[in-house]
Amino acid sequence: MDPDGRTIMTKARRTNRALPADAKWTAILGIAVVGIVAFWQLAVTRLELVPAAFLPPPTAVAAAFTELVTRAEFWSALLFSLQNLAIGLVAAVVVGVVAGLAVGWFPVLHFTVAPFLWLLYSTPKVALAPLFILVLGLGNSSKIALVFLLAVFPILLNTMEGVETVSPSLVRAGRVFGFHGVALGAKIILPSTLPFSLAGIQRGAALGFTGAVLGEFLGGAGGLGHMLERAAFDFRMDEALAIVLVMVVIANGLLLAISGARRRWAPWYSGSVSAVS
Amino acid sequence: APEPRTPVDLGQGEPGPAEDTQITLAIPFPDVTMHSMYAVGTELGHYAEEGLSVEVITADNVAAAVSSGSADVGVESAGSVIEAIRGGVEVDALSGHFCRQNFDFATQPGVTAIDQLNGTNVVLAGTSGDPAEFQRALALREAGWDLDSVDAEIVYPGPDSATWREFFVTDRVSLIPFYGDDRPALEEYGAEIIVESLQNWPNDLQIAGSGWLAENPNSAVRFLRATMKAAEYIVAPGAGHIPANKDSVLDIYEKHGFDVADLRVQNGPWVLDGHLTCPNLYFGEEAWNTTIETQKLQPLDFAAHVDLAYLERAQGLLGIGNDVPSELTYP
Amino acid sequence: MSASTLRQSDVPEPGSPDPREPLISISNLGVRYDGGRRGRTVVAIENVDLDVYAGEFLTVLGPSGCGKTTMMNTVAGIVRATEGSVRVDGVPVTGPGPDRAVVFQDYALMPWRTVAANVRFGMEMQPRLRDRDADAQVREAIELVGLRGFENSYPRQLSGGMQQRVGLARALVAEPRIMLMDEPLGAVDALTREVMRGELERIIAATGKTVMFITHSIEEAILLGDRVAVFSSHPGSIAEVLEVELPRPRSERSAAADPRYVELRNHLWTLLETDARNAATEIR
Amino acid sequence: MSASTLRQSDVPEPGSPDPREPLISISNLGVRYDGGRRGRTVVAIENVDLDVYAGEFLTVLGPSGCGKTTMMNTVAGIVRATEGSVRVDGVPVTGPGPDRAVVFQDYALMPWRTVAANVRFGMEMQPRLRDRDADAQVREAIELVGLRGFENSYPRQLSGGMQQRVGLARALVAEPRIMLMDEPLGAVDALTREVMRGELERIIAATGKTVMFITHSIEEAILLGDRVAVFSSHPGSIAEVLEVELPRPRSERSAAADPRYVELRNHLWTLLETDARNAATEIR
Amino acid sequence: MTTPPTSNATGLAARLARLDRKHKALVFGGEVVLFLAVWQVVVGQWRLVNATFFPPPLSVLDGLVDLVSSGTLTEHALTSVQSWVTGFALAAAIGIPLGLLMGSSLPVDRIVGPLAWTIYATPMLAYQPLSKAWFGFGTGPVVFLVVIAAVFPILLNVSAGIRTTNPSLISAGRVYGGSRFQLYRKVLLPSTVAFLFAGLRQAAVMATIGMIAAELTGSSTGMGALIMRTSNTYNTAQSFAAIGLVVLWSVAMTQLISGLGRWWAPWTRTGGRS
Ligand SMILES: Nc1ncnc2c1ncn2[C@@H]1O[C@H](COP(=O)(O)OP(=O)(O)OP(=O)(O)O)[C@@H](O)[C@H]1O
Ligand SMILES: Nc1ncnc2c1ncn2[C@@H]1O[C@H](COP(=O)(O)OP(=O)(O)OP(=O)(O)O)[C@@H](O)[C@H]1O
Ligand SMILES: [Mg+2]
Ligand SMILES: [Mg+2]
Repeated sequence: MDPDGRTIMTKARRTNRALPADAKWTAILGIAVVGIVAFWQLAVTRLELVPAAFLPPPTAVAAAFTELVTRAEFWSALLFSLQNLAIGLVAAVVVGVVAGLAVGWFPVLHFTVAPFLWLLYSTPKVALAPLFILVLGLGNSSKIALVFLLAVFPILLNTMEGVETVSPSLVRAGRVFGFHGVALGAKIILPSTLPFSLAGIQRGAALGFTGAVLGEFLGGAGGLGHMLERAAFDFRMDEALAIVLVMVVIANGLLLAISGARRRWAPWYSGSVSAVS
Repeated sequence: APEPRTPVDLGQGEPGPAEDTQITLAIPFPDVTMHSMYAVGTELGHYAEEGLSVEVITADNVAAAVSSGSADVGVESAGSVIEAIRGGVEVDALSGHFCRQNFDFATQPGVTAIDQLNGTNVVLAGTSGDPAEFQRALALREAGWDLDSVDAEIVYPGPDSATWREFFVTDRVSLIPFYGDDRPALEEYGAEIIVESLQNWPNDLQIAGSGWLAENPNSAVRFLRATMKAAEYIVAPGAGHIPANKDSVLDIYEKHGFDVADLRVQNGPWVLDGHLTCPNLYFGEEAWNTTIETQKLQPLDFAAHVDLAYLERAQGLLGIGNDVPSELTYP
Repeated sequence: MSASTLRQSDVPEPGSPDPREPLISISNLGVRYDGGRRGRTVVAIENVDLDVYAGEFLTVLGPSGCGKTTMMNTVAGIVRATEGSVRVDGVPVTGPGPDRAVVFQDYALMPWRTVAANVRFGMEMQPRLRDRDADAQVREAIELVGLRGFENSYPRQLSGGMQQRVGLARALVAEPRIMLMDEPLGAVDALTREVMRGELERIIAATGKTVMFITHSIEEAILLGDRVAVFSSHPGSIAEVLEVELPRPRSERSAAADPRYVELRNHLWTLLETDARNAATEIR
Repeated sequence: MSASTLRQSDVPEPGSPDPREPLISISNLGVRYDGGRRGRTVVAIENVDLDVYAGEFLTVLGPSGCGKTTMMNTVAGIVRATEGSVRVDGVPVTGPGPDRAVVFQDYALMPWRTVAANVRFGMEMQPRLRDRDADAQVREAIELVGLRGFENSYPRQLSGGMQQRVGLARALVAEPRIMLMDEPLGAVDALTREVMRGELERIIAATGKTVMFITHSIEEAILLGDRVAVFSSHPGSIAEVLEVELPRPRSERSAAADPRYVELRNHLWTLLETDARNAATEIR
Repeated sequence: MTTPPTSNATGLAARLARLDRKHKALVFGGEVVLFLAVWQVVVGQWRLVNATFFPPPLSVLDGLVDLVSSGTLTEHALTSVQSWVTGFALAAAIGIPLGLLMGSSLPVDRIVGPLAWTIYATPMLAYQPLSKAWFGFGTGPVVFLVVIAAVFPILLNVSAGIRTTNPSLISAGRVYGGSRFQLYRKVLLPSTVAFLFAGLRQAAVMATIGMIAAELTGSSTGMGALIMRTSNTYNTAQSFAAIGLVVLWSVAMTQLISGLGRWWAPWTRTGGRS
């Protein structure tokens, strides 16, 4: 007998696992997180594994965080970043999905454009920063552009790969019942690809947020990235970490929101889609 | 030889009427001394008197920000400006910004000879390729600390001296340059202060987009005049004297979001870094050539690329000349 | 043996269509697929001649991979003929059209649409149908296939047989003259199959469509068809067309006792046996 | 009707097993799956009693979802009984064992292994078999199922029927006493099915295994089985066990003429009809 | 009418679809040449963009020649390759076993999973100061960031691969006498190979990005440092040459991994497009 093998089997069978057990796991996860935070505190203050200047203990970060959220400056910076993120993301989603559908669907585009997309995707965009400033300036447009640029590739490439999985029989059904051109795209290709696009959007959103921060590092005078830069510049690591914490919360919030959207809008899709990262 | 530039004609007497101009000014990093003149100029109303309002932003690449029009005026190190101009980036050197630089270095406690640096990490600048690195190496060599003679790794911990200081006090690096505000922490740590000198260096320049300058000659002159007034307000009175405006300047910094608690308790003469600034924002051919020489740049003809008319006009309006800065030494 | 001949019957049955005016006329049809993995060309069907008459229920029987689906798809207009032609009412087929609807072997339902929305899909692109009371028509079709109460279910919540009925309803609301059905009962278990076969007969009788119905099963071909077209493989073409003279409604149990059924069944077995043996040892 | 009674036969046929010493003895078996989507507990089977005798070919017939696979998996030892017990040779089953091999409905071949390597999988983890000449045995099994020449093909290069035969060969090299076969012909078309059925009969006869064989098809249950166990659903349990007295080898065509075949068939139809009708309108 | 998606379609698309690897590479090569030519004309000839910030390909080539002939490139490239390979190997060494564990053990999945996603979603720059505090300067922090960047795609893909292993295969493995270890070796691992290589491919791209991000500050050698130094001194031709080499490296590594995947797991080769 192999009781463990059995767990593997039943678990693999049902990827959407049961809900009541969730409470238990959430509790265990909570305990794990508390454990990690406690270890962090001890490691810095007692064991002195790392100097507090580089990694302030959680208590210091928490203090910085509570101080941070009372500042009006923080909220306006957050709003500033989120605005750019929202605009850039919407653009990335629209362009990524539409272009992804087109490139995935039309073999001519697929063979001519796709390799370039992969090439562009693997270019370290950080290195092209001056080019950005030159072309787009330091206003919101360069930040939005960076959000867009970092977010669009996962979305586009995932959508593109998703299109390849569209069932040919659904396409045939669409054509038999009179759909062609844009209608076919809207009614068959897009919904079929949606789970893949959403997986891409999930990754794109997290990367896009990095893009917004990066854009604020490039220049300007607003946003969380700018606050982080100032904190890092004075080596106030507690505040810097508190800002990073906010960023992590936002990135994970986006992740959660999108997987919620995925469950809601693409409930028919239960399998796992691996996202291009 | 290339043709010298013909200076712009800025007329005589008062510049044209105030134009209600908004100036975006780019600095390379959000440091209190970088902000200083502009914060003071704004708070004391010097810019408003000229019909100007100045907004300070940071830019990863100031030359690109200025040449793209994202910023009207920028502060950039002299060497970078020369290279940018050589590369055809459309910026003009407007004036000096800091006319001196302090070359102060600390080593780990007990490190008093150059060969003790063997096999350690040393900091000369925040990022690779920062022109200050050459000047600092030169200053160290002149003081008998020739880094080329030892096997020390030069590392770049990031742009600000606060970071260098933290690496230093946690014994990650054995030698750092430092500024006035780092001194108390270093003394408490027991660091050896091996070199302390103040030299006349064309540290940073103010640059402006060529297009902007041609369109706003009056505003450029007015901007320089207001900035000089602000510089005058914070500039160091000389060795041994505490700046008279210390408290009001620190109030201004605080109002601009900087933490000045450490500076308030400092009582040195250089607390405001005023010794780095010349009230006439000096810039000239000598500074240009010094930069090319010390940074081992390819020669570039000053007269063909720089028009000092704006600076000299603003200096003239205040009744001061474009004099080479006087030698200042630490007490 | 020449194709499209009616065997065992010279006198058209009462109500049987006029043999001189076929609704679908396939002549000398050939389809090549080129450019598989290594650019290899596959001749899927060749020299197919077949006529289908208005109001007729024609079943197409043949082993796996012989080209049945390919032939049906050329009639539907979703695969292009590389040789010969398909005409519907004398007009050559150049693409899909509202006169022909398909019930797919794998259902081809949109997983993101409910049953009702899937059925509505059949009429969404047809201006002439859209203006009418779409909801009423959809409801009616769903009722006809016996899915009342499941309007808001998603396909994944239905059994295979139910999904196939959704596909049928979708084809019905398109109001085609011709229904092309590709092994609609292929994925259903034998017990459910019998039940669905009866329902299909009833629905088609109620709507009077012309049907081309593909199947793997000899029993099904006989029980459902007015005529049975038998495909042979390598390359696919029509081996024989047989008339089924059993009275309707037919059920497997009642038919089994009829000597004509048994004879027809044995004949079809003999026809297919060789092909079946080949198919069993051949790489797909 | 009590389960595991032999109907229409009091005198054991020559060569039929001794009813007093079953090889597999399932008694009062119940399986619950808990924690489905919303933690709902599914009672898959309940009160199942069934004996299988050494050397016997038992077919299990029942509608979709009634619990046939569940029962077989408890015998195989990959699903645990929540009630009652399964004994093989009097020893309670607690997990998989080398005396039982399974032919899976979905083949369960390793896509990364060639045919030969897949077959070898059946023996490579059994110490008692490893010492023998593995290659020769694998070759022999492949030959037995008629796949000579395909040793180095990958599963995806084979048709469904061929893949199923690889699964069969894999089970054979494991040298089990009991073969558990879960709808092995479910995915094969009707024509190929007939061919494979014959081969299966031949192979089993040649190796003398005890077989439990699940099917959806009444014909298949009769044609293959020494006895037929009929499942009913909600919750799954054995409704009846029938003895099949037709002479072997049996073929669909020859059997159809035998009145005993027709009678058995009709009886099974009647047994299943209600379940089939329910299944057709029920959410899976 | 749109072209039907059946493969009996004709025209350019179908012809392209039928090209073999070599010809596809040729088509792509042609496109790259065309792209470079347009870039050269737009920047070098028409001067639509300031060449200091966006040097034309021929200047970049000059820059490359300078870098090579002065010998600087070798030193930087070697350092980077060393950090990349070390970091990538470590990421694989951590990511694969942990992914396997995550895929096959519910508790590990439930605890490591959310933490992994959180760390994955955290912007890389948050780790910068920490990495230097722990590993000092030189290649230490670079390797650290490469690991951080590359480990999650591997980890998450491998665990997804394990979790989606066909349950029938696991049953088959158990029925034929597989012990727990044998199940891993003979069933779970092989069926995860396709996912593993997908993860490794993504990780190769991420590792490169992580490497550059780490090298931009810190030590004086490495491609990131080279990019930083050359762009700080307005040697943009050289800096673009360095960027180009980094991109080339990233593409070469993904291709290498794809090739390895095809060689190792021939059964995962898919037909049709891509
Ligand atoms: N898109 C395609 N590209 C290449 N070859 C194809 C394509 N579609 C079908 N074929 C080939 O054409 C032949 C006929 O296929 P088709 O699907 O028409 O057979 P079928 O009679 O419907 O089989 P089945 O009963 O299994 O559905 C087969 O050999 C098949 O492999
Ligand atoms: N792992 C599982 N978890 C929960 N419910 C299950 C599981 N496996 C099977 N069931 C349920 O148990 C019942 C019996 O399933 P089982 O697979 O044994 O039926 P079956 O007779 O083999 O059906 P089929 O003929 O369709 O293969 C069904 O209602 C099914 O939904
Ligand atoms: Mg077909
Ligand atoms: Mg089953």
